[in-house]
Amino acid sequence: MPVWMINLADIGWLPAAVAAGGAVLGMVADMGGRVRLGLRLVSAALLFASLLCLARAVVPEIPDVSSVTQVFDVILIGNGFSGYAFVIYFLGFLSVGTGLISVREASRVGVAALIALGSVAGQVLVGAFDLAVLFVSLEAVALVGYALVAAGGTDRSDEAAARYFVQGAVATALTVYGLAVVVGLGGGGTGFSGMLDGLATLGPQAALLGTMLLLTSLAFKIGVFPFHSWAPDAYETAPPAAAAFLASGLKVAALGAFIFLIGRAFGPAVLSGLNPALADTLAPLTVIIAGISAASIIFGNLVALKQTSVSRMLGYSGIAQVGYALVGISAVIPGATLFAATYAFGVACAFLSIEALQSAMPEWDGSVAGLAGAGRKHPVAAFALAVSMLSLTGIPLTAGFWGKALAFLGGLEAELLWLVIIGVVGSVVSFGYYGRVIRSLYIDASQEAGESDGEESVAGSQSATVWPAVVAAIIIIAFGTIPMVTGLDWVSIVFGM
Amino acid sequence: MSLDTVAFALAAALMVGGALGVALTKDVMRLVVGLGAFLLGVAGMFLYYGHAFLATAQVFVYVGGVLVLMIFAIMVVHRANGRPVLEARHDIGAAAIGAGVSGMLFMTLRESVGGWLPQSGTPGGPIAVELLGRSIVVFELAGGLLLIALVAVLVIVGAGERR
Amino acid sequence: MILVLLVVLPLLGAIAAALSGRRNAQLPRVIALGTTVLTAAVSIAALVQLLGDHDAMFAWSYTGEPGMVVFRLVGDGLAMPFVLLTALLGIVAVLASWKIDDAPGAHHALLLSLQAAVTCVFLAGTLLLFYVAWEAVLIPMFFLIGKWGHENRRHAALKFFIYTFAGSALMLVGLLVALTYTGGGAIGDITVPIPADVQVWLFWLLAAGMLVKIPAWPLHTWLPDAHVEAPTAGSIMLAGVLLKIGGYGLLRVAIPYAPEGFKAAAPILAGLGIIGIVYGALMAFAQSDLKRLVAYSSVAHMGFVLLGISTGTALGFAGAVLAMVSHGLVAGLLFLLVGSLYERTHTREIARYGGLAAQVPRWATLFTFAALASLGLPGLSGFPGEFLAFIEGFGEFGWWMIPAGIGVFLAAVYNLSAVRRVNFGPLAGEWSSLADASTVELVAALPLVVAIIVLGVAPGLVLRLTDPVVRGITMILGGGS
Amino acid sequence: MSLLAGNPLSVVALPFALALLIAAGGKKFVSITQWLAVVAPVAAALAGVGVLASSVPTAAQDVAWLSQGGSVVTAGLAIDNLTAVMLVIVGVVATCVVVFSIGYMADDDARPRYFALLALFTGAMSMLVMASSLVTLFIGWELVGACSYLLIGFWYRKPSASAAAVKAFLTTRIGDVGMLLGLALLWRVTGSLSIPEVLAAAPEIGAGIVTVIALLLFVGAAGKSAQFPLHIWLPDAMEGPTPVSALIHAATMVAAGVFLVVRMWPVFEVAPIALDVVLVVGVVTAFFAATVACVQLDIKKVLAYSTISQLGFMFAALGAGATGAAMFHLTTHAAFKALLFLGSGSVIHAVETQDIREMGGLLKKMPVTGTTWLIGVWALSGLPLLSGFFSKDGVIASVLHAAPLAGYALIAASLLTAFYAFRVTWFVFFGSYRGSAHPHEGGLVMTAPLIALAVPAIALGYFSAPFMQSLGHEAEALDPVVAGVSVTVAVIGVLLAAALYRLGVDRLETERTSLGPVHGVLFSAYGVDSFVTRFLVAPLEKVASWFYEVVDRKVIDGAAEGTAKLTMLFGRLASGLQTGETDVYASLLGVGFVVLMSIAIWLGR
Amino acid sequence: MSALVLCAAVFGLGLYVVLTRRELIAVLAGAELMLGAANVQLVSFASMSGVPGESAQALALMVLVVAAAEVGVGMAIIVTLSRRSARSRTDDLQEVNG
Repeated sequence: MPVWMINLADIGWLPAAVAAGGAVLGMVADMGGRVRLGLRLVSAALLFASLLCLARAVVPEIPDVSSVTQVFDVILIGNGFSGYAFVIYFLGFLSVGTGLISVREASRVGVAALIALGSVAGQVLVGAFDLAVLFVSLEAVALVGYALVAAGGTDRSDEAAARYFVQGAVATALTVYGLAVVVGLGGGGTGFSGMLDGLATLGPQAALLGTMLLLTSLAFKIGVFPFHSWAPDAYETAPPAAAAFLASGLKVAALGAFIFLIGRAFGPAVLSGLNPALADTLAPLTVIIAGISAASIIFGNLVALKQTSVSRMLGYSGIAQVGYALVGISAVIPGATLFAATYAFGVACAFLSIEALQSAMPEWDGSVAGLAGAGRKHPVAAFALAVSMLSLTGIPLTAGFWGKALAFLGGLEAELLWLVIIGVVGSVVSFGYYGRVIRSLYIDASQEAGESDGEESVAGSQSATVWPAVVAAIIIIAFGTIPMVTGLDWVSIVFGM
Repeated sequence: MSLDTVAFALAAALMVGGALGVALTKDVMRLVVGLGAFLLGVAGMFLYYGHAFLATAQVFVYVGGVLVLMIFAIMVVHRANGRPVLEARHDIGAAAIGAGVSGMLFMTLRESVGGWLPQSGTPGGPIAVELLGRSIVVFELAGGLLLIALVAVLVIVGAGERR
Repeated sequence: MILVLLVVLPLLGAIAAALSGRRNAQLPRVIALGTTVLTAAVSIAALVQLLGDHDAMFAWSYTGEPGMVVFRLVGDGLAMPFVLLTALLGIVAVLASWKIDDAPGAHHALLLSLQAAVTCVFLAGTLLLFYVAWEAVLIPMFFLIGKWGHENRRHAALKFFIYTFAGSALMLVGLLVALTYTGGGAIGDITVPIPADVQVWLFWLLAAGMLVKIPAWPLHTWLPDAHVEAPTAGSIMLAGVLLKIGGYGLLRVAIPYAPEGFKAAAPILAGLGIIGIVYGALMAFAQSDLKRLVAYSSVAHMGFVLLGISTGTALGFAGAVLAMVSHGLVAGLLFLLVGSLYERTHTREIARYGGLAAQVPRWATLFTFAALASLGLPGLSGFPGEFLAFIEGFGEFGWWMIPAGIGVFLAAVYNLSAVRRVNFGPLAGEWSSLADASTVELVAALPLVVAIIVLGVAPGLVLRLTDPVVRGITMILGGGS
Repeated sequence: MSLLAGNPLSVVALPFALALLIAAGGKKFVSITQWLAVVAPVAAALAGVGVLASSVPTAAQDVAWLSQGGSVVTAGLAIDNLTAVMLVIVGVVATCVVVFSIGYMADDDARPRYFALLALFTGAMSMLVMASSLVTLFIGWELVGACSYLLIGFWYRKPSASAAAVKAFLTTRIGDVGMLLGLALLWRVTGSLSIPEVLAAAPEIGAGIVTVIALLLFVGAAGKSAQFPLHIWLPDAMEGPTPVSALIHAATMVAAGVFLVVRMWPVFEVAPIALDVVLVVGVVTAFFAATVACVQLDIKKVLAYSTISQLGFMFAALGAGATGAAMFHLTTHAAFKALLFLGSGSVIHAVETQDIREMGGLLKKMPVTGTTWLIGVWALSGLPLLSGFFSKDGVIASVLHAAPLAGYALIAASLLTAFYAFRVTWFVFFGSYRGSAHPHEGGLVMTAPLIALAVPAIALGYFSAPFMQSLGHEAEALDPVVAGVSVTVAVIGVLLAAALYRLGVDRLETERTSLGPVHGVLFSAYGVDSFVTRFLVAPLEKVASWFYEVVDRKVIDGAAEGTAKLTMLFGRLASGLQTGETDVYASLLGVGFVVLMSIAIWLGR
Repeated sequence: MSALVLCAAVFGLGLYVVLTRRELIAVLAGAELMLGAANVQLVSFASMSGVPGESAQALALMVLVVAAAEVGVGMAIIVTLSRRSARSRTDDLQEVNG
């Protein structure tokens, strides 16, 4: 076993430190007025952090270093957590990579720093193995969320940020109350293992209340049906690059925590082994989660159909997509995890290409109809947006398909056929609005140029910000087609759950 | 009625009085006073449970910091049109939801909570050992969170176009 | 290895055509033609290889690490006739779109990728690859209808996509359920048979996508809209090949994985088939738009396919395969002719035509020939398939064949009334200067005509190929005749 | 001879090849290739004669046409005596018709298509006749129908011709569907479609089923042989060129129905009820068609209805169980009816009209046509010494024995036959010429076939004994009583026609007034045709368009589009939740938590 | 039991304030009420079930810090909102919806 591989196996906090360091350095450069340098610093740090995590995820397990190396109640490496971390850091890198044109000059580096710090908080959130750590990182992620929405700098973004904040505050209060019940009343300490024993001592209803409160807090952050109200406004008004990270990076982190906490810790598969008595007191959880998932799929898809603005439509489709993730949550195979990753790349690619299109077509009002003919004028950005739309629908040859297939397979393993069918019908309805975007990109004639503009100069005003969208699109297609040949064992490598 | 219960009752009264003040007043200053009273009540509670450091932290952070911040905010927000009259849409729906949530909490936790008399807690060992020992990570993370809050405020305030 | 070539070759052609489309209009056409001819040659070589080692099924799969093998191509007797049909229609489609001048590069690229996707469906060896290829077919078709279609192509393209996607989504659930039970994922090796009670609803899930694609009676309304709006080449591929993956899917996936479910569902399927036959013929008779008429005739023909499959007997399946291959040829020829006429007259209104036989004799003869083949005249390819479906249908369902007989009669009604209204009678004034079919179109039509006659006279060619596989299916169904 | 008789496949393949050659030849070589069209029927006749001479049936050349997983549908050809007789009939008549058409169609510009179709028809007819499996028979059956469709609609510019062609194909198609059902029932019951096996298994099939099979086969026969009610297409089929009518609508295709019943006789034998139906239909058609023929003014329409009537006779004979008499009458009828049609062809060719009111006195101007026509009419009416007398006598005798009432009807029909036959003869060939053209005899190529056909019309009667032996029946002697009655009836018919003629041509006009309403009914063939168009064809269009507009567009498509609109509507409703008010958002959080918690508790109780 | 009643009641009251107050600052105050009540509840439950004093205190301290940070960010949002578009009442904040 080469030396570098052993060291790599135990990188622990290195990626987080690199990212945080990059953020601080960026801020310093910004103070000196060097905005471009600041941005480059932050994105370089994020890139390095993500590559570290990817390397750690791909490197085979080393027997003596336990797969779950717990560093102060936070699992940073090993079976899947580094895979998650890679996704979060890489998406942060892509968001910052766009140069955050849509954010005002003054706070551009600030937003970049926030994204970097947000990624750190996200990694910790995913790896949290202790309720206190979970709570603090969750709130850190929430704060980053408020700031990213407010970074839009328009009256509308302020309004959306205010509403998002109010709801966040109420959710935090609920979370604290949850802590009070689970840690306080249970008395088992904040670690997950202690928590479970503590819950066992509680009466059935109290245990249910505790877990439900924790579930609500996480459910709010991932934007599932009853707690979704903030998502559409936030995505519509936030600057597209910031929204890209908000919708993908932070949501994946919250989803990872949700899956690990609710799916695994309280999930039937694990719990029945550890503590059968608690397992059947918490049995209603799986039904609640299935209910939430169905409600979000139905609500998200239906309302998205009505939207005219692309970002707002993506907001609603985000609600539906999280619904799909919850379908396979309590199954053994990493269905929900893989779905979270593929969804993140899909929605990130969408927002990044919107960012590129917005900077290339300033007069575009963000509406679907406004995109008419964009396929001809800005082929690269349009291609990325089309790929993201296909991936979000779950059309084969895109990564989205494998995510959905495995999520539904998980759902079937959990005997939830009715939910899988709702999910499938939902993804069919989803082509109603995703397809409309593709149709207006490629098929509709652009109004002012008219059908006969013929082969206009293909280059068009191709701004520098389009390369992140392209990178994301390429990854989507790569992870869509490679499994066709090699089969799905790459999933177990990256997401070893 | 031992001394402890009197202390508990005092702190509780302070909390409830302050909360009601916040909920019902029409005048903004009375709202701030109410909030101050509530926070003092909370500090009292911490004292009652024997967490002296916590009570002092509460007083410093909240009563000192947050209230002053709030006053500044009120002054900034209502600079133009004098002292605003605070109205509130007291509708039944909101009351129902509030009562529903608290009722739900109460009903579910009723069994697993002991007798009426509040037991005073044990002060426990030095907090620094705990903070820098077992939950060092949480401590660091709190620091990180504050950094994030700082950057966030900078971004939020700095982001808007200058009118 | 030859199978991979069959799928990869058109893809390479598509990429080449797309790139060359930038420079000039003629190059992509030549590349497309070259690729399709080459693919046809390769498919014939595959046929020879299949016949060589006396019908043994030969498969190719990526021998990567264990895990769930996804990419596995299987070429056997059931798939080969369809692969050959696709190759032939690929050539015809390219020839039919010879005069496309609006972005020819992209047009031919999409055509070739469509052909690659369809061939991949027929050769798919695993459940997941079958589904992936099934969906991949939708994307090029969506753009073909959307970009090069006629008046309200936007609506038709989206409707086509969502309608078929809804069906195939349910099929995905079925496939996943099958996957959870059999684990292997490779089509055919059902190690642990699926419990009977599951099979009942599993069959309907699996068949959902296929019934939309065939199209079975109530799920057919997307077909006329898609056909009327699609460009000629698109229509040829849509009618010629896309409708077949439904029937093929039933034989290859739905029945082997849920035989009990199939037995329970057979009467309903037969009912849908018979209604389809009568309904399609009635609708075709009522049409005033030529392309819509041919579209509804496809519904009628595929009604026979469904009837054949629902009989559950070896000859019934053989009849279904024959009917599918023959419909591919006949519908391909009909759409080629209607398309070429539309390109010159820019109208599909039958009322405005009349007496074309005098003005365009070559076109008229081909059209009459196609109409006769379409009404199932013996000696042409339509008859054997429909005859087998009819007599086997009678064997299984008895007097329910009377409506099917009425459907056979109605088929003659709409076909001949179409020929009479278009070809015979006095020549309509406005077409006095109409040019006859161009040589490109004749060259495109020739292979189809020959194939229709050969298949009509000697259907044994196809039956010999499908015999081993059909025996296997009937074995699964409990040793049917 | 023996080569052709040896393998039947060549007899079928040769005409198809020739047809392809003629079509490929195109207009340039038509003058040469049209003679190739003669080779096809000659081959068929030689094959027939070969088998009859050696009286050794050729074994069946069977092939497994459709085989899959154990069950097999065989297809094959074989020649036995019955087939041989039919082959001779088809061969002789077709040869004469082709030779005649070379003259008749001399100035037509689409001759290659015409002769190719004729060759194709001969091939199809011989396949039908030589079939040793019901599948091959059905293929021949439909191909013959298709050729008749293409030939009737040969002059496609005339809308009435194309409409008649479609009508012919569709009506026969109804019969074919019935036959297909019969085949399917046979397949289910006996598990095979090869004729020998089916016939062997016929007795064991249950009485009920075998009757249904026989009836279904008879529906097919009735469709092809234009028996009531499926006869409406034959009069309209006269739109096609006259030689076509002579070949297809007089001698060969229409006789296929009779051939089918004779070929499948063992099935009919065990189904007495079916035979009664055949008898009744035959008699009704015979009488009914004869009445209509009496008032027709178009020479070909008269012959058309006469054919329907004579076929009625044959089916009546079959109904009475006398297959020999039926086949013998079929043979003689083929000869003299083809002769009459060709005669009418040469008349039309000369006077360019088909309306007998504009003809008259043609015997003098066209002696050969006139005399051969007289021979034909003489035989048709069953007057003594010619073939008609013997065959019709056999038929009437057998029907009288089986069902006296039916016999009397047939006698009445033969009276009418004689009447309309001679009515046409007097008005066309006697008196003075009323038309504007200047009629003259056609060339040798048109007169030779007339003479060639006259020979069998005369002589065939005397060969009834050897004919019967070849078909395996013993030859009954002539029944003097029946012969006497039928001769007197024929003579009465002739005299009546003469009386009518004596009153001169205006007599034809006054016919309408004198018969009054009866004339209208008869002229329009009892209104069956208008009934069908009004109550079957027109409603079909209305039903089809209603179905399309309402069921397809509104109901099914509406359902599909409707679900899309419904989901959009739900979308608008659900978006009401996003009002933008802060308190709504926050309360949703609270309410959400409370609801979920209560569900959890309710589930967990 | 009394601590539970107190905290649950104040928690509900805080939510009521959030839902009914129309000024954002008052809404923020309501959120503070809820957080404070929850914190007290945490401490009271910890002492009741014998959780070692110092870990309860540490956790409560963390909650306190988080709540303070949140108020800070909330104030920032409210101030910029009122400064930039002179809106600080919830019913003028209904532009983004649908």
